[in-house]
Amino acid sequence: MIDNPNTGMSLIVKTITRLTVGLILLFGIYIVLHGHLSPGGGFAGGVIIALSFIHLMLAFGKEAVASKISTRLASNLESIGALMFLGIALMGFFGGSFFLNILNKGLPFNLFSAGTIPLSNIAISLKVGIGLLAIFLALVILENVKKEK
Amino acid sequence: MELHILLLFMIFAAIVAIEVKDLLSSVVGVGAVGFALCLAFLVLKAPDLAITQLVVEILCLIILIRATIKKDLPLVIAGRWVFNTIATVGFIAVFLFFAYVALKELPSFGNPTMRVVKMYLQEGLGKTGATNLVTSVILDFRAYDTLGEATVLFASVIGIMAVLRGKGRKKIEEREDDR
Amino acid sequence: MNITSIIPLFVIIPLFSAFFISLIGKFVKRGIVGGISAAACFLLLILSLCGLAALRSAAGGVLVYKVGGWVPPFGICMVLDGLSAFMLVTVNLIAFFVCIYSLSYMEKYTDKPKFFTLFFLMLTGMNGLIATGDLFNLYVFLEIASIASYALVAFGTEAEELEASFKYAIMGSIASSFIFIGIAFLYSYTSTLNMADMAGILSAKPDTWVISFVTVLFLMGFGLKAALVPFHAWLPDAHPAAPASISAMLSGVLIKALGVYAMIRILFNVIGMTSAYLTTLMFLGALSMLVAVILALSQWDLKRLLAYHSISQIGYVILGIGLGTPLGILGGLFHLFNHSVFKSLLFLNSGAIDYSADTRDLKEMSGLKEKMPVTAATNLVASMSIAGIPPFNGFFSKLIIIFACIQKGHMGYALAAVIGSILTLASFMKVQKYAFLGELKEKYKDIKEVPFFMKFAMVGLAVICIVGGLLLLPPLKFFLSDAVNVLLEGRNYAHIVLEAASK
Amino acid sequence: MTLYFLCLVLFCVGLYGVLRKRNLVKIIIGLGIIEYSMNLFFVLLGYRFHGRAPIDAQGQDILNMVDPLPQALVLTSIVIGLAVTALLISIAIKIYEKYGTFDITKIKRLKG
Repeated sequence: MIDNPNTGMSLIVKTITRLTVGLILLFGIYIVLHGHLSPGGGFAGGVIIALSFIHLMLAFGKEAVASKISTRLASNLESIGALMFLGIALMGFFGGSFFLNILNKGLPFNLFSAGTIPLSNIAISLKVGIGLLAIFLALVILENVKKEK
Repeated sequence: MELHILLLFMIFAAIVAIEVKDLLSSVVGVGAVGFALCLAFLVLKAPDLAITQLVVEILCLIILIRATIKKDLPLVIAGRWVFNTIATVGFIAVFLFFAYVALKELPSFGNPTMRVVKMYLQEGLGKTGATNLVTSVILDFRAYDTLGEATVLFASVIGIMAVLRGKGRKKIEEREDDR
Repeated sequence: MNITSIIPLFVIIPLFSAFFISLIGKFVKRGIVGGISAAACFLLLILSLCGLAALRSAAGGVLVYKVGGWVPPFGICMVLDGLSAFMLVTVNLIAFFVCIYSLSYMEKYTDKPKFFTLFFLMLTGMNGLIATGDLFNLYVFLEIASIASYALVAFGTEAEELEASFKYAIMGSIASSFIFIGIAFLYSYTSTLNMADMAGILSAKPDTWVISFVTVLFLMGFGLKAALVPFHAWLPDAHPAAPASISAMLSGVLIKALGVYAMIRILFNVIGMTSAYLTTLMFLGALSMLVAVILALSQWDLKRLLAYHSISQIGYVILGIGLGTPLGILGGLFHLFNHSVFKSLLFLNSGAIDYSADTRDLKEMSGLKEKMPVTAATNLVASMSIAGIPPFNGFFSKLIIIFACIQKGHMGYALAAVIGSILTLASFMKVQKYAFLGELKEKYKDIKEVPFFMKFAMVGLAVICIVGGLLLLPPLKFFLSDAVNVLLEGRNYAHIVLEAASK
Repeated sequence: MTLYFLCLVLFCVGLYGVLRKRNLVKIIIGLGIIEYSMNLFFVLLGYRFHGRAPIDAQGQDILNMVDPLPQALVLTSIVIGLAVTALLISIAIKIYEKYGTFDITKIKRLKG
């Protein structure tokens, strides 16, 4: 993570961020994957993933993340996430009805157990996470445009 | 008992958030209401909601603070708004009176009539395989709601990008008529 | 994959095309985006027509689709009966013509793919709201259509449009919060969210304070979405600020699907209609009819004038349905269909004038007839039918409403309807005289007629305005009478739907 | 019963803020408070005395569970609230850019 001292917050915040961002992202992914076993799920996990990127952007300044993901790429990824979720729903058509949970349910209490629920959780978290990141990027990009004017 | 304290705190924090002069401290007031709501969800045995509310609250605060930094504040308070206040306060009084009367007929706090939900509780694990029944309701019994829900967020993202884009209308000369 | 599986297609097709257009929007040439959206709109129109046909052969006149395979009170079911088939045909017909129109109208605005994505999201919201049989699902689709319309009103990011969209968004969110509180009360009282199941339980329970409090909440919430008079403040700002094709969709179908349809579905079929609610509806309808048409007389901005007329025509629809008699409801629903057709045509004409002459002020325009013959002709047809001149469709529906008022003995309301119709005629003569007749100003010497797509949409809607009167004749009468019977059924909607769902 | 009433009082504080205040951000904050009170009211309706969180534990057969349906619906409503608030804030930012102020009385270009 190239670190030019004049953008973003002070050095202390940067070092702490460097330590915690990975953990936040991991926690978000944990919440998504264990959505059907423990509290949390697609929405909460997706927002946590978005917050880890926003946390990175606040600490290291806009260029750190904005250079990697542009708003257009973010909105395209989001439409892919949405199409995935619609695909899972349409998969239910083969089993007879729109949102039917056709994959086998497996044994309760272990990770791969609730048919399409974990897949939907992953699709929703992809969509929610990247969508909120796109909102934040759009708000931030507007700031730079105003400065140049 | 602790719910009463939480609710009184939320009402007090909401009044502070609305009446205080400075924008940033009213944003902090809303943050306080949101976090008290997150605690209330924990007390009401809704862990799913506590996580989601906490995280969504943080994101809302970041966006709100982004909107209120270095922005001006109206200093002069015009008196023209007297009629508006009377109308609002009158409407609220009527609304609260009828709400009080209607609330008496609802099942009392703490024992809801769970007619449809009994089936979810008994067969939720068997039919959907998910142990977290709230997730089974969201993603299997009422998955159609969640599809609408994901579309709401998608519409909001596309709407924000449409509103925040630079130039809304093309000037006449650069408009080419195809077909 | 039996016949009932066409119902979810009303939501899947617009949703899929919205996601797909936003995905390929930037990479592909502009024509393909227009092509996909026109094809999707046409497919939806065909689907709604064959939904109507499938309904006639269905037992009991109701098609129920169990989403996810769950039996109704436990899962969400989608219900297609006379009233929702009628609304689906109206919504998708207007959406098809507006989609064709905006293929070339949206050249005035940047970023066309985003426009079509939001357009299809609004269409998803409306189709989902009409076809659903579940109360909370109705709230979610109401939110989708509202958020998409907030963003579309602010699409051309000018100062007035942003302010109008902000005011519209605030009023809309307050209305949604009233509706949500009403749903919370109903859930706690009946502990079910399925409309049919709830109607069954409510008919068993006595009429208590909770029901009347919830009805007042719904009247306020859906009244605000339908812009009835005490809550109409947002409409005269929001509609003129939106792009013309969107204001055609807004006042053509959005306030009807979100406001009028949702209100009458819940009041008639779920909560059950008593005479007290009927008289309030009639009073609200007559009030908005008169107040809005008087306010419209003093307007000089063309789109603002049309927005005030939308409020007064919605007053006609609510007055008709508020009568409660079979003739009154027939007149109300027929006027709802006619108003969607000629009001969206009027807004498309104002968009055509805006497109070529780039002005909305009646004082500046004059004598546009020479340069824009097609727009002048369609505007004449639309003004005639909104004012209620005999051969056109507006005349028949207003006549039925006035007859129904007399038949039920409400002479005052009949008189108000006649006065409203005369004032509407006066203000549209003003539009015709200032905009199209008189000599052409030299400033507009070089304007040319609008491109082909816009002409096609306007002529199509004008033909429906002329032909609309035939809907009352026996072969086509089932279209309206099925919808009227659904409303007259009232609360044994529950029995019909649950019996159809158990099959 | 008093909890429901206090929740609707919170709703009215938010409504007062939206209808009465003149600063755009204050209106958005009032709307946020309305969203919070709506969600709390729905979850309060579903609470059950000595109920347990609706998550099946391994090996235990939990009988008295809290009502999961309001929790699922409020999860949806929280995200709707976020979507509406985010859209309103971006419109308010653009209005501030165009008009230079958040005060409604100065943004009165539209009449009616």
